[in-house]
Amino acid sequence: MAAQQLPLAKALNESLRQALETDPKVLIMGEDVGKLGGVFRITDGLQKDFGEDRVIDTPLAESGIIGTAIGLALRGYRPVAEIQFDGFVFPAYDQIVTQLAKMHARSLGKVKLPVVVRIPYGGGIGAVEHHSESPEALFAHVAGLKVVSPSNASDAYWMLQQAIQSDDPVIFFEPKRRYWDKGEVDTEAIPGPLHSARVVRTGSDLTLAAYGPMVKVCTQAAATAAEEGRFIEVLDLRSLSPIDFDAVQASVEKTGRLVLVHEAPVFYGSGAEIAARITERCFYHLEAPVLRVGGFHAPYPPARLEEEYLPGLDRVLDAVDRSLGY
Amino acid sequence: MAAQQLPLAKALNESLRQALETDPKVLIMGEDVGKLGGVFRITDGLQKDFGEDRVIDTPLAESGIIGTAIGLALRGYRPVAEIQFDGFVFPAYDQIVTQLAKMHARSLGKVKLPVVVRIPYGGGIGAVEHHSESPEALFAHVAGLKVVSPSNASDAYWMLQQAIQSDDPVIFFEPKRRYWDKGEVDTEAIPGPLHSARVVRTGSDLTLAAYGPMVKVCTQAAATAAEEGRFIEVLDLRSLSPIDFDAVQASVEKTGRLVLVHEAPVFYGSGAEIAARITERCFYHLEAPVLRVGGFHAPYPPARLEEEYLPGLDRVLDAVDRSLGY
Amino acid sequence: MTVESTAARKPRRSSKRVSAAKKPQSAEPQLVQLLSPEGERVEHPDYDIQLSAEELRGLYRDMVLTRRFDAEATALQRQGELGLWASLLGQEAAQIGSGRALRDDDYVFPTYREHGVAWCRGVDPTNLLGMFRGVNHGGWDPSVNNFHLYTIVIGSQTLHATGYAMGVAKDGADSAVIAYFGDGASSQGDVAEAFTFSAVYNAPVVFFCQNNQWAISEPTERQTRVPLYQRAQGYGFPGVRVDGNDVLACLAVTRWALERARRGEGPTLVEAFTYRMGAHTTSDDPTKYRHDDERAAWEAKDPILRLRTHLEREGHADDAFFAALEEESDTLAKRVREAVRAMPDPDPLAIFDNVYADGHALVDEERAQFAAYQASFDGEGN
Amino acid sequence: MTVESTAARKPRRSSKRVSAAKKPQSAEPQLVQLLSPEGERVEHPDYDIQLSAEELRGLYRDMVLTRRFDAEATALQRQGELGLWASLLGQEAAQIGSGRALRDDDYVFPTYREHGVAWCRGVDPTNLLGMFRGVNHGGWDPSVNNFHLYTIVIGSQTLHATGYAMGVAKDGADSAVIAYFGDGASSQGDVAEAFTFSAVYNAPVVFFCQNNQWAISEPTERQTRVPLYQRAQGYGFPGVRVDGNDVLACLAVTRWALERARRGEGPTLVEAFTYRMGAHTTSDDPTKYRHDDERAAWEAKDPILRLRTHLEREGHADDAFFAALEEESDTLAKRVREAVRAMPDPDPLAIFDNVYADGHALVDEERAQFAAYQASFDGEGN
Ligand SMILES: Cc1ncc(C[n+]2csc(CCOP(=O)(O)OP(=O)(O)O)c2C)c(N)n1
Ligand SMILES: Cc1ncc(C[n+]2csc(CCOP(=O)(O)OP(=O)(O)O)c2C)c(N)n1
Ligand SMILES: [Mg+2]
Ligand SMILES: [Mg+2]
Repeated sequence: MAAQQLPLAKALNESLRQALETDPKVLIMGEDVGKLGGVFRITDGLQKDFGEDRVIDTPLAESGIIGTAIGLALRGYRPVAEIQFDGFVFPAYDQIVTQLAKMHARSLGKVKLPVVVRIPYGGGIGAVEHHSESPEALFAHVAGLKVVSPSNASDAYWMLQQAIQSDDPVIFFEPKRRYWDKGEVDTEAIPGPLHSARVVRTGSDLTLAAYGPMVKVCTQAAATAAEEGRFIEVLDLRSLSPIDFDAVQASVEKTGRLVLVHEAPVFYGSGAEIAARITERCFYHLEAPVLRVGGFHAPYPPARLEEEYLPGLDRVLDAVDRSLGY
Repeated sequence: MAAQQLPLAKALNESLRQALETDPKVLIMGEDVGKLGGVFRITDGLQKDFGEDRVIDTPLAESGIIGTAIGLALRGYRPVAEIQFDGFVFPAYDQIVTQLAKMHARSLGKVKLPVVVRIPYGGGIGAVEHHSESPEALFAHVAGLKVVSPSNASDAYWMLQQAIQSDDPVIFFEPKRRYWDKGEVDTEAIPGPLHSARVVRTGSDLTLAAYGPMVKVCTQAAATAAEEGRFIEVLDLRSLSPIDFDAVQASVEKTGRLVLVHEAPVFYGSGAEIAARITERCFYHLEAPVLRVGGFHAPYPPARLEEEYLPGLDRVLDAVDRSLGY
Repeated sequence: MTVESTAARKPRRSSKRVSAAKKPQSAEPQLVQLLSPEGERVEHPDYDIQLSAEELRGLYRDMVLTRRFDAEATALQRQGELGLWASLLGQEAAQIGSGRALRDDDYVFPTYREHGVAWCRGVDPTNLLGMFRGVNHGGWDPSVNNFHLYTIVIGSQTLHATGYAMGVAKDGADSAVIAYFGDGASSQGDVAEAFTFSAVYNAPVVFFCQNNQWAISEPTERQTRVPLYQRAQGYGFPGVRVDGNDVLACLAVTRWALERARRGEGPTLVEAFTYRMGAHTTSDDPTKYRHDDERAAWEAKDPILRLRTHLEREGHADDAFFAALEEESDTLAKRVREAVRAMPDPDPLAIFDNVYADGHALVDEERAQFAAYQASFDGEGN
Repeated sequence: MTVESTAARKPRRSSKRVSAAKKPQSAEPQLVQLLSPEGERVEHPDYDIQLSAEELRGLYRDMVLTRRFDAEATALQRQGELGLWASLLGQEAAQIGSGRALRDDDYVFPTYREHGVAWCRGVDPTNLLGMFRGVNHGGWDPSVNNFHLYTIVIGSQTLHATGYAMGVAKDGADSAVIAYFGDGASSQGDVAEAFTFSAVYNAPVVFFCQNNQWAISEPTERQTRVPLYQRAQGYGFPGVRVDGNDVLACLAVTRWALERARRGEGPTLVEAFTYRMGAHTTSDDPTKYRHDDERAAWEAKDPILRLRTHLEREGHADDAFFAALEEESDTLAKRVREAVRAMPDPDPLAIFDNVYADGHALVDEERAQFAAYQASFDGEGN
């Protein structure tokens, strides 16, 4: 029963169930999380088993969801709030940025806000506007928040456990187009730290770093490149605030080349921060500038264009070639 | 009458007056912008001269301010909305990001939203929480918005004129601690493009690039360094979306060194984007990694600590030394 | 010493006065109704309307064609031609009644479900399908029919409507503005702010809430504990609940509210009490959260059947009319089907179009890079 | 053909029924008052309170000491010891009345002006001054006195209060929660969402709005066109307007609302109708936007004078009491003055403290770098 093959979505569901079972202070709240089990069924069956008092269908108001989650946390609860889609987190942005992020510091450490904000994010599911965005940089820039994103079922399970156990607010970005990807989940394993990167594949020629939905693409790119005799190291960053710069640095010191990949627009995206800092840390090791592959400076396009918009295998390999071309 | 010495705040006031006079569609709206003339008096006297119909005191609701500004723009008006302080823009963030930024693209170009959002930003005035922040990166990451910040009275006058004339939404960040700094404003000059950087001081050893309130500090740093025989080029970026990368590149190709300075936190800040892109463009020219000087990954501190928190002359010169040390 | 110690002592409460002053009205409110579910004309002292047989047939035709278009879109989604569809099934009367109350110079701010209103505005139905097919985010020019783009972020458009109406008032025009939203949307802060702004500026706007009883899986009790039309009063303008399945009542009440706006009397909230007969969208599975019998009860109140019974009972329409309309429906469905199938995918470079009105250096740069990147595959015969 | 062409025809409106159903109540509402401006006890059928002379003196003492503390803080700002001060001058009755209605286990969510409520909670007044001096953003532990930190972002705290109250209900506790906010704040979407959530979940929370007539330079007409207490009804809970300069009425009405909450009857909105006698803050210049005569009219309703007249009239307090209180005020002011002057500036490295509860690698790195940077000057004798 400990180790099983689960889709990422189901791993999240199991993780929430586990949290509800272990800690009576854990609450689930959000739009449609109750009877429906959420539009992606991440909370499926939880209200039935834990009751309306712990799995709470909220009014349709994101600021209200986060604002009341803060109040519940002040009362000693550990709310896990679901935002239905990436593009709908913005009505709650004020509560997240001015209250959730800052109350611990404002209170000189007296107040802790163990609130998890779950956000299905990213594209690739053929959806209408506002349902495919990747706003992680808008949260990682804000001190007081932690920002993480799992790329696989096992991390989904464990990182959510750890996020819920954390006494800090955690913005938990779920790679929605990977919800149905299966992976082994060992619920009795001892997980590594929440904010550490993970080497997915070792290599010597170049480092590809990604997180969430793009880890799979990068792993495929590394496999393709291997056929051409290029050995690419793939890093799953897992955490965007903090970022495990030590892990990236260690890899780049070995490979001398770094390509960063994310769905979010490149302009002011997470890749910029990593490129800037790693260039500073590895100035004498880099044989090429850090390259970035990501979304364009344009609104996420209509679904029929998302294949072109999203960084796919070809665009990642193109950047790998360009980096190796230096 | 054409050229005169004006404080930056008064230049903005004159610019708004000019816009109201020239174009009957221009409206001013915001909290306390009417009788009071705004908490910084930027709109002083305008309601008296142009009436309540054009200079509108709004209810205390930032989402409402931007949301109704969008509606007014749809009706053919050109609203200039004031957000009272940086930290109070977040209730309007949803309207700005999901509506103001995206409606032109959503309508395939049919709808234009010439809305200016004026935000006094940055620290250094000894204020309480939420009154000293620099959230510009949170807007520049969003496609569909333009983001600018003047550093002096003349730019304040002209850039605001140009922002109001632009058919795109412009987030206009005003360096509040420079409101009282005087500079020459020639209201009959022919201004350069809104989104071009400006060389404030030429130099050959290193490029210091900044915008808004930090341009003054960088200019002082260059003067100090000159006494030590180091010739620093100072760039006023002026625009954060788009960024005039060509100007930065041209300077760095000459100096081989770049230090970026802003008040906003370094982590995921505008400096990251510029460092990443310039490193890519100038990989073979850079003799040192691009260094960044800015705020820490912490909430803006209480006023008694802001002198330590804000990048001052010493911290800028420290970075200059470090860069030259490579 | 302070009075803290007396906190346990209870103040006297005279329930008689208290209840009048402070208890919310919670009795089931009266709907404005002009046509009973059985198709009989009902009198209402405040709202009345006299329509010719031709006008009645016109409303019937609008509803039938809208429903047919909607069914066709649902079918197209099942066939994979659309990525998603948000059906208006059951809400035809609310939309046609309110839509037909509008003048050409009035301006409409819809949600994503206002296909019937779009029809009344003369927006070509196929244009509505672009965003659901995924070829654009909104394929019509709002200024042509004074029908704004569909808005997906719940509640946002109520503020746009309010701002637009403030502009109408500034212009001294006597047009009105109507903002559509749902029962779920009533919880969003933006809607409350729209109420505040419109009241303070006395903006000529009608807030038209289609209370279809559900916000995806959540019943209206998750949004409010009193009828939604009552929300208006606390903001200082009238709220009315109308039978949302009665096209005549929706027409009459909306017209009244629009006239108020035109006369400078400010905003009105109209709550059209109706029912979402289908799923929230084609992605939704309502069996997870509601019972079939609820739907069955509402089928008896079907807005189209109701008007048909009335037309037949009054002899306002004959078999030829119904047959011709059936044929017109088929033609519409065929036209829509064909138009959707023929809708080309956009050029990938369209990603970079219209991000800005005045251009942006980075967008130009990325467009050029992407074009070159795309071209690099051409030699490979891809 | 459609009915569009008939749009010009006006529906009949029977003004009699319409006005009852749809017109907002706009007549000047009755205030709940238990003590007239002349210091006479007034009867109210719904809200009554019987206090001993000692209790009345206690309320008087609270108000006097609060006002004295407030005046001292204003003076300290003028002397440069504080960066800013937000005076509560004129609002003492609203704050002491509501504050003294609370039980220890109740929880308070203040704005930035609730110095009188803080006093009632037992928060040391000097603790309030840290944020205005600029040495911290809030210098007390909220859980010690169940008094949350001051919230500057207008309206935010009403949602925190609602969430906290939801938690109280979950715990099965019979405590209540009170959220303070201003007339300006009533326009914020967050406040509306707090009304919605508290009503839907029947949360034990009292929304206490101090309508001091001004939001910086904007009069209440910029926020609403009907009295604010009426806002509650549309959300399904009671709203009451109380004379905010009458400490007895504020105490009685708040206590009633808190008891409702405890009994599981859900939220209440209390609008305390009062007046901001001073500037918005020490940075503000009210002569730019309001007339002195307005202030003069309100001086006649002064909350402290009113209770003093009553105490004297009823023989509840003698000269010795007033003299002793005067002395106590002086002592308090002196203590506050000395404490503020002695308040040390924080250690610069405190910038990095408490950003996270569980630590953050970058914060640690930046702290270490900054410490080294600071240390680099030590050799230079700076
Ligand atoms: C801000 C925001 N949050 C969440 C959603 C996801 N969502 C889309 S429709 C919907 C329910 C809307 O209910 P209602 O307002 O009653 O309109 P209806 O769909 O019933 O017409 C939700 C939660 C959204 N579109 N926008
Ligand atoms: C979201 C937000 N917008 C603007 C401000 C700036 N501001 C501070 S106090 C204030 C007026 C508040 O008025 P009101 O709610 O009536 O409270 P009062 O100051 O009268 O006690 C404003 C606009 C703010 N603090 N927060
Ligand atoms: Mg609905
Ligand atoms: Mg006020």
